[in-house]
Amino acid sequence: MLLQTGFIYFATVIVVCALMVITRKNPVHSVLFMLPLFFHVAGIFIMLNAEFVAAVQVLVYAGAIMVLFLFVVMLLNIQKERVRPRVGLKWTFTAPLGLTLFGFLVAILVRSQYNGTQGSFTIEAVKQIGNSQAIGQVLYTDFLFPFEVASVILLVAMVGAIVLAKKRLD
Amino acid sequence: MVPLNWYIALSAAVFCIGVAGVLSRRNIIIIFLSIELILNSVNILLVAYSHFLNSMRGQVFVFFIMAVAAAEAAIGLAIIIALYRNKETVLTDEINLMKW
Amino acid sequence: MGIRQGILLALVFVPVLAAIPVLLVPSGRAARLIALIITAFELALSLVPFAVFMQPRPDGWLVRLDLSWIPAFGINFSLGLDGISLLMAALTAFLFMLSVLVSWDAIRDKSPMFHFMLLVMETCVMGVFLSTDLFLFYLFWEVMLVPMFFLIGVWGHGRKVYSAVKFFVYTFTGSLFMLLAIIGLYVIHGSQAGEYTFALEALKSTHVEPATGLWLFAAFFIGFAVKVPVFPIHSWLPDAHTDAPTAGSVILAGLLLKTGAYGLIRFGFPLFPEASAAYIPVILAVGIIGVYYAAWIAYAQEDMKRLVAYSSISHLGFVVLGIAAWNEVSLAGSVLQMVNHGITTGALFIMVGMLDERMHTRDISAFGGLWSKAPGLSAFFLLFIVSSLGLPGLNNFAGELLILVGLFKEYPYLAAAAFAGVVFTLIYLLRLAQKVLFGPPATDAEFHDLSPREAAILVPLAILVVVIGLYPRILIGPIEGPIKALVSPVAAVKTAGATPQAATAPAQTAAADRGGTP
Amino acid sequence: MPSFSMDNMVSILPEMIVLSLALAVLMFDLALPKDEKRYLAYFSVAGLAIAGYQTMNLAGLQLDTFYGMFVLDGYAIFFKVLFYIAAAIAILISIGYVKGQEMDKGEYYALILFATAGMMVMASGADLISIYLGLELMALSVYILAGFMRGSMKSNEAALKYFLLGAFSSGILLYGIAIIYGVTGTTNLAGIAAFIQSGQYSGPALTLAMILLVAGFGFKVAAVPFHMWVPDVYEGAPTSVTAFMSVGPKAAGFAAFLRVFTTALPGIQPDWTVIIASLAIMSMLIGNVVAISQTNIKRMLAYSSIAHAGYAMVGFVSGGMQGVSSVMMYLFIYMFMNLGAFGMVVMLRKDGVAGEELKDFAGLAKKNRTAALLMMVFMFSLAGIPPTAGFMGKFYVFMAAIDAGFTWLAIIGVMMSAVSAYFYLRVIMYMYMKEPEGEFELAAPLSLKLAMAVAVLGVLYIGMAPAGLIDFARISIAGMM
Repeated sequence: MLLQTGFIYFATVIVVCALMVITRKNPVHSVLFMLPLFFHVAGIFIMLNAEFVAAVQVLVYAGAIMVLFLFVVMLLNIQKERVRPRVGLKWTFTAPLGLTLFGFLVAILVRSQYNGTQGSFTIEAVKQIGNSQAIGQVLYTDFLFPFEVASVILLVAMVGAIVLAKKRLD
Repeated sequence: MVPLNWYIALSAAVFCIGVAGVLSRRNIIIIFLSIELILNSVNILLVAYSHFLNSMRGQVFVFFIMAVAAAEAAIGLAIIIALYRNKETVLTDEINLMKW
Repeated sequence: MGIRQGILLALVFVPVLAAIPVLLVPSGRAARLIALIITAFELALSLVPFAVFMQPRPDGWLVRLDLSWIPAFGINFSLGLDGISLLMAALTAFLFMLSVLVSWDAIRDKSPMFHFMLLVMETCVMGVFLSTDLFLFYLFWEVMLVPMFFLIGVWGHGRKVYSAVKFFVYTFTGSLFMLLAIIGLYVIHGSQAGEYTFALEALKSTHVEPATGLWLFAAFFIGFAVKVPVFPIHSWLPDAHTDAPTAGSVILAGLLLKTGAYGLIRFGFPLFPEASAAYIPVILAVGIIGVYYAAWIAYAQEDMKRLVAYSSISHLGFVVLGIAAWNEVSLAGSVLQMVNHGITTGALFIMVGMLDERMHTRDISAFGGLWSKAPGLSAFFLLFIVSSLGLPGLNNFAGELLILVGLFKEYPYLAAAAFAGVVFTLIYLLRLAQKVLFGPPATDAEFHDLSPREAAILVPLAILVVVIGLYPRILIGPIEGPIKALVSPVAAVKTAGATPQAATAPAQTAAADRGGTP
Repeated sequence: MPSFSMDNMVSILPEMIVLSLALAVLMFDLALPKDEKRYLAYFSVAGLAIAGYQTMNLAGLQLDTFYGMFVLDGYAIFFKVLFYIAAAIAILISIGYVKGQEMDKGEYYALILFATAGMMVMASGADLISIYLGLELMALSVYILAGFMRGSMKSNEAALKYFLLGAFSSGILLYGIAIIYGVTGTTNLAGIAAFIQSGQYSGPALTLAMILLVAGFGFKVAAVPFHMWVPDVYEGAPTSVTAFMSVGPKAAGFAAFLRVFTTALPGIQPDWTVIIASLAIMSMLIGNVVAISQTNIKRMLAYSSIAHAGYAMVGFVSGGMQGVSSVMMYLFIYMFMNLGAFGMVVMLRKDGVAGEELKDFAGLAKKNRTAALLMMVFMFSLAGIPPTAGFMGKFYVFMAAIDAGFTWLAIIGVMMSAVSAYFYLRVIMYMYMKEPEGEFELAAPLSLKLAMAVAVLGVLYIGMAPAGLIDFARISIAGMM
């Protein structure tokens, strides 16, 4: 019962924040609404026994990505949206579209059976060694290759950010 | 115990909000944030499945998605800065995304 | 590979190989000279078989050449020469040499490229007439469009670009349907015989479901009919002919149109005996409509080139009738008429080109009284006109007579109607002759008679007109054997029950059986 | 848990070579003076040649490594060879162009190599996770390349548009992957196939996931209705980058698309056949019809690229040995002809500015016969007229379709080919049948000439003697089918 109440709290905050993010006129407000959303998603992760991912969520999303966003928004002095009628018109189309899509997704996903191959990481097993260790174990064995690719992706991001955003020297 | 379907519904809701945001907003930053919403909905879904399947795969995948999201944020914001240097607006009003 | 296969290979590839140096030489003069030498060599080469090997092999071919090309798809580089393709190859070589000659002075702009295109074209036309592998045939058939597109679009007159594109898009679309049908037949054959191949002989033995056959033949027929051209899909032809340079018109009328009729004889009917029998009423109808309609339009033309172009459609209508009747006599007539039309209409286009070079107009009303001003030119002009309208003793008479006789055997009323069409032809051609040659002179401008080069072009044509008219056996001899071989399987089907009446509505049948298509 | 064997290192040898090359380029960049960056390009091309040689040495191997994350098979090798050639030609095209556009930086070549590495991972990915990461590696590199012309507003906008829609589409792709993971309990392609085969799965979720995957991959291969980014991005991005991204990422997208659908999802083939067939039809229709009205040659080639994705998908739908090998061959051919066409656009400068409008080609034949001749060959090839490779590609694709019973798809494809002939011919018309206006300058350094020579020889050689390529494609997938 406690868990259900917790879920409902987290889910409500997430959905409300998400709606605020996409409806604010001022991008700074949108970015600020993103922050509680990230924390509450981390809360959901903890409910699902994924403590390590929850921690990374807070560190990477709330700590790094959002700060970057805020930094850029402030730096560039990005204005509010000006063209209201056009936006208003579009909502009348996308809001029903979003609702229909939601109904459609839920109808399909909830009605499906999830009896996929079960893994060996039962809650008890994970509790014994700890979530971080469990992730670490698979990350450097089963997922060694994607891990290496991810490191190259970060390198590319670094190179790209410098190439694109660096002030021209000449 | 919270049933899996609740998590699925939450994820679907965030996903749809993100899609609606991408399709209806014109401000680049907000479109970008909507894409982050979509990625978060995927993360919720993956962690939920991972929990109910007793598998670590989903959580590790979320880890990778976060890494990619960080890289995307860096590049996306760099592109926005480059654009800003040429033109002092970051509305997508003039940059029509859906033109064909 | 013996010397005979070597000749076959040389017929196809010498022009394209020679085309590369032609493109690279800096002066137009050298390009012309090389092109003339090569085309003359081709003509000589194409006449060799007449003298040396006219004894067919057991399978009916005079020479065969089979080389493996794309084994993964069962595509072979297969050439075959029999009487029919020999006649066409000789006609090709002859007309290309004339084309080089008529362009001698007329084409001064980008001459190397012009001759490059001409030689590439010769390879393609030769390839079309000699291929016995459907894929190879299609390849040449399609590539042929490219040089022609340039010949019209770069060196033409008037709305040349429009005409070139129209020509290309029409024929390209038609042939794409044929490509689909070729692939369809290939797949059906492969699934039946277990061996995937494009070889004509193998594909002939394919058993095609009747409904499927109707679709496949229709696609083939559209591909060929656009080139012939058959009545409702002919509208590219007047534009293309009118705007093409003289050499282009000669090749278009003399050869490109023939590739369509040749395709029907070599591939269309033999591959689908049942389906083609079912379509005969349709083909007869479009043939006879073509004869009348084109003759009627031709009468109203003021532009001589356009008039000759429409007369081509009318004449080709006869050829189509002869093919549709599909007996030994009519088919011999059709093949003969293909050669005759190539000679006569080619000659007419050349003469119109000569008039155009002198007066810079092709308007009939701008001419008159030529007989007195330039008797030599007028005599040739008159000869080719009367040849075209089928005067007994000249070449066209022999061909038309054979077609009519063959047609009469199968469809007497239609033969009568077609004969009346000849009278129509008489009217518009005599009008042309009367106005241009005999009427009152329209201008008193200077008008010089034939130059030696022009005479050298016209004399062989005139000789052929007379010789074939008097002694058509020299052409009928080589084609008798192959025609016999072509006629019997199809005729067997025709008599075996698929009477024309039973299949008068192929479209409905096909629609009803649509589920049966592959 | 299987132990870590030497096979792992052998299987990723090509990737390691290309990545080391990229890193080496980044480092040498620091040592080279500003005007000498072209040596990096030559170095990269040489490195790609070595990678190609090493890759061909691995041909015939079938290695499943990294705990089911990575596979080295004939299929992957075929695409890797394609990527090397595409990257090498694109680099050769770029050398002169980047100098003229002030994008002459070492990072340019490094990013092309990083993108190539990403594409290689996509072609070799045996797990949705590694495919996704390969896709992102490629996509991020190409986003940056699209915006590389920093001073140009158009290039910025192209990068931004590509980036936003690309990120959106990969979000959708991820949602599909997540659902597949939830339903089957794995992201391994073989595991997914085995689970579906076992019959434990029921419910429509898998179909939904498949649709989301189609959307994600459809974006990368530029299929309608996921094509909105293509015209603007192709037009706005630096031409040398457009050349690269019209062939490399498209081929890589198809490589992953085909592998995922044929190895992981054969169990629901009837479902995806319908969807991909309709995508193919829409792509051919819209791509070809809209291309007719374009006056900018880069935009025209963008729509043509959409249409060609449609043709390739006809082969995809046909499936089986014939279908898959026809798509592979088509992409290989498309690489040569499209790089060639874009290379000519790079070459042509008029009155000091880049000649990107159709009318800039007017009268080219009078000024430069060779350039006009090359462009003509590429246009004929794109239109599918023999004896060019484009004809062979289309022929094989349509043959596969008819063989598999999709005659109607082949008929639509053929009709659209006829339509496409018009706008390709129009370029030729402009070059040969119009009078030149203004001054042509052909910016053709030796490297660009070399690239064009390779492209035109590829187009003509494959057009006349395709047997080798067909066999290469067929042998490559023999183990997969």
